[in-house]
Amino acid sequence: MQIVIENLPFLLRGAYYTLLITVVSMFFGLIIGLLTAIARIRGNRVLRSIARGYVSIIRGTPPLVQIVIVYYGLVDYGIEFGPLTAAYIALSINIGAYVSEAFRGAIESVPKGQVEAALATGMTERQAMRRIIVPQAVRYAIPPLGNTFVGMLKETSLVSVIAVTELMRSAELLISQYYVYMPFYLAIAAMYWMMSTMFTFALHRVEKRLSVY
Amino acid sequence: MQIVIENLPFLLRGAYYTLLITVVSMFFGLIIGLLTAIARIRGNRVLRSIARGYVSIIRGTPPLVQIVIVYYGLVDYGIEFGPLTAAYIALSINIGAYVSEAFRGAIESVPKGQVEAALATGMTERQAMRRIIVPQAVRYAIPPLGNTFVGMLKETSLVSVIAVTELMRSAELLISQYYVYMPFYLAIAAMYWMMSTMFTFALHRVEKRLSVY
Amino acid sequence: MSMIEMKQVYKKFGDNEVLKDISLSIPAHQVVAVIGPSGSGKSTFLRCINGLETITEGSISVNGHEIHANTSPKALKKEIHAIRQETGMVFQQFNLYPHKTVAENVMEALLVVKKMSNEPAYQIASSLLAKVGLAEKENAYPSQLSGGQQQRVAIARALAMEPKLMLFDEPTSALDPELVGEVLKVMKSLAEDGMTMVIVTHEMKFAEEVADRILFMADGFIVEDAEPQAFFKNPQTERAQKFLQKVSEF
Amino acid sequence: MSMIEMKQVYKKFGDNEVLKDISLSIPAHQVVAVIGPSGSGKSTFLRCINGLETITEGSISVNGHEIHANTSPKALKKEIHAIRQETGMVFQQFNLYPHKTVAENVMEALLVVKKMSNEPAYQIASSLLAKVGLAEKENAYPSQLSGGQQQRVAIARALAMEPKLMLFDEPTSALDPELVGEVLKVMKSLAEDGMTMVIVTHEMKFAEEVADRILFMADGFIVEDAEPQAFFKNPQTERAQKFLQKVSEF
Amino acid sequence: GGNDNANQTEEQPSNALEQIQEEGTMTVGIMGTYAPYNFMDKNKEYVGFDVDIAKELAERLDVEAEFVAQDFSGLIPGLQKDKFDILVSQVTITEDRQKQIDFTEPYITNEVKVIVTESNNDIQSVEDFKGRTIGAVMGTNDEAFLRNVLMPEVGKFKLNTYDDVITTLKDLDAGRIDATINNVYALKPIVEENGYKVKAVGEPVKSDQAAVAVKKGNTELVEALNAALNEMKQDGTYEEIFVKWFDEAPPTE
Ligand SMILES: Nc1ncnc2c1ncn2[C@@H]1O[C@H](COP(=O)(O)OP(=O)(O)OP(=O)(O)O)[C@@H](O)[C@H]1O
Ligand SMILES: Nc1ncnc2c1ncn2[C@@H]1O[C@H](COP(=O)(O)OP(=O)(O)OP(=O)(O)O)[C@@H](O)[C@H]1O
Ligand SMILES: [Mg+2]
Ligand SMILES: [Mg+2]
Repeated sequence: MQIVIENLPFLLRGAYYTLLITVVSMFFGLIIGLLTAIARIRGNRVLRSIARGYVSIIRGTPPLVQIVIVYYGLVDYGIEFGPLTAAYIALSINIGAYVSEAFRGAIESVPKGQVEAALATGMTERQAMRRIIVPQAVRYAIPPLGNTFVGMLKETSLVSVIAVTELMRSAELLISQYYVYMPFYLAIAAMYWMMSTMFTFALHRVEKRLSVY
Repeated sequence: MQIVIENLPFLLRGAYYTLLITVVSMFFGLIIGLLTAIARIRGNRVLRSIARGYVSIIRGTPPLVQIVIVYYGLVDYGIEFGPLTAAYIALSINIGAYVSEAFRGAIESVPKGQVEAALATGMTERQAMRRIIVPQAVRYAIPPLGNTFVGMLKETSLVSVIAVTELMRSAELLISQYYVYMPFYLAIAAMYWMMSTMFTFALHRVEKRLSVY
Repeated sequence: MSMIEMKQVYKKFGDNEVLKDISLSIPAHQVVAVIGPSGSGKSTFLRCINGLETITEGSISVNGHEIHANTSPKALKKEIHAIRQETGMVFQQFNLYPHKTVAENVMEALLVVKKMSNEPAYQIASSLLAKVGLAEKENAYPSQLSGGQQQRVAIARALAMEPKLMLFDEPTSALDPELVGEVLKVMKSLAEDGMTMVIVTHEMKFAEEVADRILFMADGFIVEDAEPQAFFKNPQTERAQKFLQKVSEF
Repeated sequence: MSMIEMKQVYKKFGDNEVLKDISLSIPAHQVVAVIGPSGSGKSTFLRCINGLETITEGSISVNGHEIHANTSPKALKKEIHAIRQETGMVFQQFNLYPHKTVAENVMEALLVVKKMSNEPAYQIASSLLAKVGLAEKENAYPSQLSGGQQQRVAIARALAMEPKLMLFDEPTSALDPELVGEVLKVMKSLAEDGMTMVIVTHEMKFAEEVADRILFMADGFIVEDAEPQAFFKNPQTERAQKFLQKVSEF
Repeated sequence: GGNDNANQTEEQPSNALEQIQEEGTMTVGIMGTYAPYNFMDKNKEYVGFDVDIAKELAERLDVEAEFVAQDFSGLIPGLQKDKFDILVSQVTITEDRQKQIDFTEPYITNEVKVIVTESNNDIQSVEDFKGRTIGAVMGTNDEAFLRNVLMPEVGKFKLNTYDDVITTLKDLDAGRIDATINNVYALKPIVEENGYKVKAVGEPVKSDQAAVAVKKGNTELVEALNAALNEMKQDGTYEEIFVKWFDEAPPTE
């Protein structure tokens, strides 16, 4: 316990990176995911195949490999990022695939009559999508997005492979210093749990507010 | 390429463990998750709180820590498992939390009229649950369960911490032996992707078959 | 002996009082039609009878099984279970089990509640399906049937438990107009066979022709309780007059 | 000039031929009621008119905008867009936007399609809501309204674009019987104002009273096309006779 | 990374050594979790035998050492993709690795011995491994050695692999494995800290030579590093560092 308290600032710094990477990747992942979902539902054949391939490959392969490829693999093509940037890019692309599935499900659960009503008043498909479908889908999408976000919180630990000291890695550094692991593991478990609980709670409130209607 | 082919048997052995652990943990996770979901929906106050706490803690903390606690932490209390057994236990408990959310969503999407119809014919709540609700919920639950399963396929890599050489670890062993990483990473990415694609495909067929009605 | 006996029944949802001071007695073999505006408490009235809703005050007895507002949860469970064994219910939305065939829908309660074995349960299902005119649909799934056919299966399913009382909650209002007749015909024949029935309906002509008694509900009260002839020709309250006029407007 | 002109229209879903050889002409200001059994193709007929379904053969022209079965996708899109600008549609399930208030529902197309600014769009919405008797519900959400109120909002929403033609697909069949009247009243007043209307309905009395012309559909064909008086008193085909009998059975 | 703008500079330095010296910093890749070689101290600074060696090397090249710690799996690609200039993280010299990277002369020889619990007298050497359960830290040479060399030699035994030495020893202490082999230097602080009742027995199983790893083809850098290492050994600095971390004098060669 004592050692945990002594090293709290160090752990908190790790938690900060974990949160930072999660939030930034989630932000871009949301954009990528929404576009992908729309491409899959409304896109032409080519777009649909690309979107499907993207989702299948990203969800089917380990994020660690994706991170390594973005950070190290792209160097051969003259594309080089700093570790944090690489983490954002790799994880945004990763999250995007999951987000797109969440949005796709959500968009498909908006009753078909809603598009038809919009089309019947003269809106184009694109206008109906933007004004009528997506705003409703966002609400349906919140629970699965919450899952994705909470999952990502823990998945960020993979970026330690590219020299970002997030929460998990902080604990490992301390463990190898003190040769005891349980207090540190319990401490970071508690921190992860607090972060996800806080987040879940916040999301719950957003969901409540969105369901005034 | 050459090196990958040379070491294919070794990688396949890793893939075998990945698949084995995933399937076994998924099996027990399904049982745990179903019971938890029922506890959350139909249980009394105490059961509901326990179930909610379980889901919150397990989903909120890193699986790595869970694995470590099951394997190392319990030894202090005289409870000892082999590495594979510990992996099964930790991951089943982990999966169970996700599965329970999938089932809960699925059970809640079975129209309320279905229970009422069953109750009105004289069934008890339990009978209605078992005969009417759960069989229908299973179908709704398939897509989110597919996600959980595919995610677990990659999450198994964490069990390398307790001396199980699954696919990711096999690659890392080879990488540290040969000091080349790309061919191995690409090879295991392909293997993970094949496993999840095969699985997704199989699930799709099950879903189709279940929707005869 | 009366089949249903209600004494000063009140039902609240939170602060919302939905049933107010309902007292009545329905003798066996009577066919009662419950009509009234939307939200007046008709469904709730029906659902209190077989315990799908628990009452807040008063008492209900069904064929001798009595529920009070303050019955202990355990005893309540037992009484409700007993009531449901003798009561069949048919819902507006049919609520057939989509994952089971038509025959399985009818057999289900026999297998699970009565613990019958397959063969005799099937015999019962088969003859009931013939009775509602669906002998040849035994192996179809509900999704393959028209609404009218689905509702007839729902009736057969309720009849399988040999109920002494049948409750209907707007059994035809989710149906295409052309299909309404086939369901009403089945209900009429049940009435002729002497089944005790409580029917919430908007089919005024059917109520007038088939029911022995009309309950008109508004705002949670039973506002009128009369014979069909009397009610439709000569409604006593302004509320009922207004309702009947609106319904027949076009 | 006729508002709608259909020539040998066919519509298939896969192998299922749902509309067969439909040819007709509907002049401006005519009120047409479409009736017929379930699955006969009434909704499909209506949806082909404003391009929610594309026809398989033949041609449709609405107020001069013409669609052929073989119109190129690009031209089709343009024509359908033009048709929809001049056509309002009201659905059985209302399909109001649940995340927008009543006023916003009515304003939406004005803002998005006509690119109006907020103020004038609100003026239009406001006066239309007054017209359908819902002036005081402007800021409510659809979920806070009764079915009849929701359907009147849907009508106001369709009217906002100042359509020359209104299509109604069973606008009252999801409503409580007591609420049907208020919607029919609004429709009647539209008819009296000279709006061209095509109404799929099961309200025979309404059809008889308000429509100038009855189309009876069965099996994808228009089996009868007559004046209401003639049709209801004296249906020519056996199919129509059977239908009318069933619908009036109780 | 150390060479971030390597590709962009107009007059490219002709080799890695010049480039490092031009920049004035040398980026050193370490695991950061391997005491007493390289790990983080209470001040959150990287310390250890490897770290001191690297600092000393940097000083002799007239540059600053900048340490980047990351998971072992990231070290190799990092070196190859110029994210690091050198690795000083107990990288042992093997034939396979020599095909991919260049090594300096070894700067330490680690003896690997059989480790058992204090009460265990059944296992005296690797010859006794047959049929037992043996632990090793995965990804290390020890594991490869056990699997590829020893197993065929002494007969089949069960191999459990671990993420780090701590957990390996914990399992040994708990009796889940019968023995492990390990670098004796690495073992010492862990055993002392946790009070594990274990001991090293018999002759060294093997000895591994660790060297500074450099990207393939950087001959000038390797030579400069070799020169610096030699100097350190000559003037006593090396011995000083060795004694500081291992409490004993380096073995004479
Ligand atoms: N489960 C519930 N929780 C809260 N309020 C309810 C519930 N069920 C019904 N109510 C309310 O009770 C009142 C009566 O509802 P009920 O469904 O009994 O009316 P009804 O006469 O059957 O109407 P309808 O003709 O529309 O079916 C309504 O105000 C309704 O909102
Ligand atoms: N999108 C579709 N895909 C395939 N078949 C369809 C589709 N829409 C309608 N159909 C089929 O076309 C036929 C006519 O349907 P339609 O909805 O036009 O009938 P309707 O006369 O409006 O019936 P109802 O009174 O039940 O609304 C039916 O057999 C129906 O199953
Ligand atoms: Mg009701
Ligand atoms: Mg229709």
